[in-house]
Amino acid sequence: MIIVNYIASIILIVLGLYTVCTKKNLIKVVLGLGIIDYGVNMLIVSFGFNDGGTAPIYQMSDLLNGVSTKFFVDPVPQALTLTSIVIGACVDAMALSLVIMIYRKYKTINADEVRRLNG
Amino acid sequence: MEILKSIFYILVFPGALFTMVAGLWLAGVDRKVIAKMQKRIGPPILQPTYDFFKLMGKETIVPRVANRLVFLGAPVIGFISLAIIMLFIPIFGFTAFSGSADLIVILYLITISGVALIVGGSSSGSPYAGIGISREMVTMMSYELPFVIILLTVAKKVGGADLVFSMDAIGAWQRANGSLLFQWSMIPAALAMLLVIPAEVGVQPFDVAEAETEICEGPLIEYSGAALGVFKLNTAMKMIIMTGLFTSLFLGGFTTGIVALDVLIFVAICTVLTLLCMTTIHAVTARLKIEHLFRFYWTFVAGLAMASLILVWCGL
Amino acid sequence: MFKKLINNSAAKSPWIYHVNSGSCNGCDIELVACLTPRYDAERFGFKLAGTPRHADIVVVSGPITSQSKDRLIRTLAQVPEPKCVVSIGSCPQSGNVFKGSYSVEAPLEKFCHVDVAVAGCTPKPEAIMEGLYKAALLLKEKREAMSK
Amino acid sequence: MMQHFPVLAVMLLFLSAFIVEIFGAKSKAVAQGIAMIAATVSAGLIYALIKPVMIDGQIISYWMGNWAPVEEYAIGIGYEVDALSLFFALLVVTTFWLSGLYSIGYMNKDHHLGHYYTLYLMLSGSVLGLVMTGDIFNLFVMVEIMTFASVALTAFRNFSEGALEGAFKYLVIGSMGSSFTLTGIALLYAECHTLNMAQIASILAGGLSPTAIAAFGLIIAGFGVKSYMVPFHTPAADAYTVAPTSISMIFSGMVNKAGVYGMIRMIYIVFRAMDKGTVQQMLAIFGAVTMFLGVTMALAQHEFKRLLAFHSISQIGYVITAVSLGSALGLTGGLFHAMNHTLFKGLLFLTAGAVLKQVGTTNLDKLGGLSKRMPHTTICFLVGAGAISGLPPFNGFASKWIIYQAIYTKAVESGKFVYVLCTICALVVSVMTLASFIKVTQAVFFGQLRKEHENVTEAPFSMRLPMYIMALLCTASGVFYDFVNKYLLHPAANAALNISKYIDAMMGPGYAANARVSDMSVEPVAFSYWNPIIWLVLFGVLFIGAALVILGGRNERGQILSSSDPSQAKYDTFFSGEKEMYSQVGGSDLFWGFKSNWKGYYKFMEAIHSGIVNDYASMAVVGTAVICLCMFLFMR
Repeated sequence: MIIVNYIASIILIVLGLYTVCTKKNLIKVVLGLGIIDYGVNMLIVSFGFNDGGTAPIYQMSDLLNGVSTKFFVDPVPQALTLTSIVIGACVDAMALSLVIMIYRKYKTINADEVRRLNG
Repeated sequence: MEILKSIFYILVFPGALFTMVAGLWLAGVDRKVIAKMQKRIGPPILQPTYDFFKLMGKETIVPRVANRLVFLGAPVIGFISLAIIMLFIPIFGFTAFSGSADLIVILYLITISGVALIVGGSSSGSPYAGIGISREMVTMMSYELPFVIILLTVAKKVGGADLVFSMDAIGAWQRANGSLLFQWSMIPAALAMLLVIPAEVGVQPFDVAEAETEICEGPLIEYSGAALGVFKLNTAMKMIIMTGLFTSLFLGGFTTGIVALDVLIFVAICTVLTLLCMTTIHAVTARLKIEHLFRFYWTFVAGLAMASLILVWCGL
Repeated sequence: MFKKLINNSAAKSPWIYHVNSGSCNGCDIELVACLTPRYDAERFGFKLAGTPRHADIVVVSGPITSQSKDRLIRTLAQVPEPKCVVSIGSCPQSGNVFKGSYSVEAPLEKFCHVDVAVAGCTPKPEAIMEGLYKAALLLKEKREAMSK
Repeated sequence: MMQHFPVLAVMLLFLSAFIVEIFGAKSKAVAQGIAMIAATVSAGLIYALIKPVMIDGQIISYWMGNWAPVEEYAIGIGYEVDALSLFFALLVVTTFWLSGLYSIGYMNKDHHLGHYYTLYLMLSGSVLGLVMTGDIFNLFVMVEIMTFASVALTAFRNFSEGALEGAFKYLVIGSMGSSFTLTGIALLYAECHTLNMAQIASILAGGLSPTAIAAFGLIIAGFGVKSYMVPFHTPAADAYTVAPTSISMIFSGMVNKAGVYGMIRMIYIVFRAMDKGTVQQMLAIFGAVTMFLGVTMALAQHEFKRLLAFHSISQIGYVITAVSLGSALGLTGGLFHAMNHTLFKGLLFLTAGAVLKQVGTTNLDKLGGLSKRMPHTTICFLVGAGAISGLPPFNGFASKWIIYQAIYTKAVESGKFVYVLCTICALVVSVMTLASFIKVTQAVFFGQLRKEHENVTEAPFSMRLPMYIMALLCTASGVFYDFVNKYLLHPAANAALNISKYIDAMMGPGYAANARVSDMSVEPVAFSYWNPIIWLVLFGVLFIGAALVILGGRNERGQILSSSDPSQAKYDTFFSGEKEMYSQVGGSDLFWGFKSNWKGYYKFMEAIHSGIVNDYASMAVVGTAVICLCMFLFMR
């Protein structure tokens, strides 16, 4: 039932985009970015999934025999996801710190009022 | 030897000296004929030449706020660019230099002469010059669109399947198939080009940039003496260059075989074109406003040129 | 060769800059009349310039009101040599009917050297033409003196 | 030995970023010293690669941890430097080296310089890594580091007006773009089960499946965000304006070039889609819209740096249009223009920075008459303005000249009228560019000096030196365009069009042939817009012209006169006889004659550039959707 994962991740991405595009609260915008990230991460992990697979761990005996009897999921997407999660966390941290600074300076976090650079 | 020939080309025949003399001739004819049209006796034909030499003998004052280098360098840059353009324009059979895609080079060299006027005027620091350069720039933007479309039309018409931006190829095509003006699909483009010429040179209805009665000659306000003389010379040279460009683009294609005779015919055609598209329009119209000028070029003239481009694109 | 050409050209293309220093406009109209087809000053190369930097001949009309005095002096200083100053009408010469007014500073000679003075209130266009032509010949002399 | 250079250059920058943070926090000089040494060594390493890669035609490949491909499957992260990568790497190292040099003088009044240099080195390293990596996920990681560093540097002067806001918008749009890229990469991995670009290219050579098309659309949109193509351009204008100028220069010189590089790498090498009509037309239209919108917005600006930012957007439009044509001529022109844009826009930003540093403002309404106070900056600015407006003999002319020809050739070849419109757009935009620089010239450098700026002085030499270098490069690459073409552009264009060598260098010889990768044979683009003899004799004409002006001065009194004595009325500017002090008129709104004809358009544009982050995000989403839809609907 891997298709559920795909649909769910697409829903997450669209939800995130919706949040970013419509919510005027800057913190909600940052949350939207986070949601997009989770959707994408979920998509990547799902790509590596094989039904019935196990962790990609070899035992010494397997290697010595030269054949692997194990059927495992693709490890690369998981590595990618880890990297991506770290990056996503960085984005959120940075964005939130910027929001705090903006609040100190502008006394508001309403996107309609944080628009001194325009035109 | 090759270098000597090039030096001759640049300094004397199609280059600086020829352009100067022919330009001053056209300017003189222009002033004489416009006087005749107004039932005046008018100045002698040599009047622009006298003006030029008189200006050479006057003091050249650099205003205190002006950047001396830019202020005095601008007219010279304009002069050089104009002297170079003439090398790329074939006089019927004769071309001094031919590069590939020299149409675009010509387009940009003409722009440089305008930029020289603008930067020079700008550097003089006068508020009148500020308004003048604004108008000059808007005028440039106005005629650039139709001018560009005309050049593309000619390139497409001449090139057919493969692209040609070269004056040489345009001449060769006209020698084989007759002048471009006699292709009926090119007539709107030729009309548009005739309307581009006065704006490029800056004569009466389109001389908003140098309106001497409203903004005291615009960019030229602080220029005096030799520098002003060079700018006046540049305007005269632009006359021969623009009419010459029209001649090469639309009326090329025949040659008598003798260069001297060709040049005479060339200058004669240029004179007729000057009378047609500059003197007559000058005599019968009043100065436009800058918004009107922009709208006129981007709708009417660009429309004419575009019509021609579409006709040519449809294979006519 | 060029020197002679330049000197000769000096008389042949005099450009005029017109300063109105409180004139009643009568002289100004007559000056413009010189450029009309009837008198056609352009056949001598006369041309109205828009700025003093281009001018050879500065034409002053009016009785030099105290408001315009500073401006007149500054404008005259900005004209490059060789230059001529021509006064038109009686006002710049004497103050005419305005003489004695608290706000009139005529005559013009107090502030600059006047090369040609055309009298009359107003002078005829023919007289103005004559004056301007004399100024043009003066220009050549000045240019020759400069180039020695 | 040679194959270690790329990775050493990148790692050195990252390593020294941390060293600066540890040792440079206290002392300004230490931080500057470490950063400059790292930048210089790194630049030297990249320059050392010119001979083998550009001239000898080698391709340098390097496997991290020596994880070479096993059974023809790439496992490790590979670095691969072909001529295309090196071309962009050269732009990158030149930019950050000059920016570092400029920072010494420019940033000396700022605090926390240690942090500044850390971020500066991170940004430099990430962009350098981005253009040289052969691994698509590594590409994404570098893009992300680049985004972080840029955002942090945008907000570096967080006390200044709008810095935080600009950074936040940049972060939102930038990380949306990164997410698109990551989604595209994920889809690509699902399709090919590898992350190595060379291997993906050979797998996709058989034809693009719907998954690959979706990935392509998303990745192009992602790099569109990084190169600030039109619907994604909004944060660029803000970020360039508020970032320190040395960083604005880096943004326009290398960060958006990274986006362009990504596009070229994806279109030409990974997906081999440059001969698909849909992609070509779509990107050409996007490029044309980008250049037009950028320049019209620039005409309306009242802020020097914001105006330059919109010009950056506009010039990238030229690059995208040229690159999208899929012809050798177009690619050459696009690469040349990308290089020229780095040079002249960097130069212009540096002059803007010099004005900001010396005068304290870049608002066009508050400046004027600086040419007497800052003559060197003025000349450098005029060179830059001439180059960006495409005036011969500067480099902008040479590249625009190729681009016009490339687009119009494409129009004639394909018979599509849309390319004709693109050509007209490109030519007219060039004049508008000129117009807006005339406005800056008038408003900042010429005109009347303001009273409060009487004591302004010329920028210090350490700030002028990068300007001189860039002005020199602008002129040199315009005059010796043949040389540039032969040694830089031709190898790079060749590398982009012939990929079997690229694949073989990475995956082992014969791999590309097995995968039936098709190559395009490339003739070197020969171009000459005039021959050198003219240049020689040009000086003759110059002499004559100068002589004409001097001719009037043959006697004692008819000479060129100038004076700085304020009591002499002769040297006042003429203002109808008024005193000079009354003649101050600002030049920032010079083109009302033009703008009054475009009222509706400008009203619409102001509504679009509202400054609200949600609007910008919506535009980015719509842009991405349009790109993906175009690809799905029309790509065969």
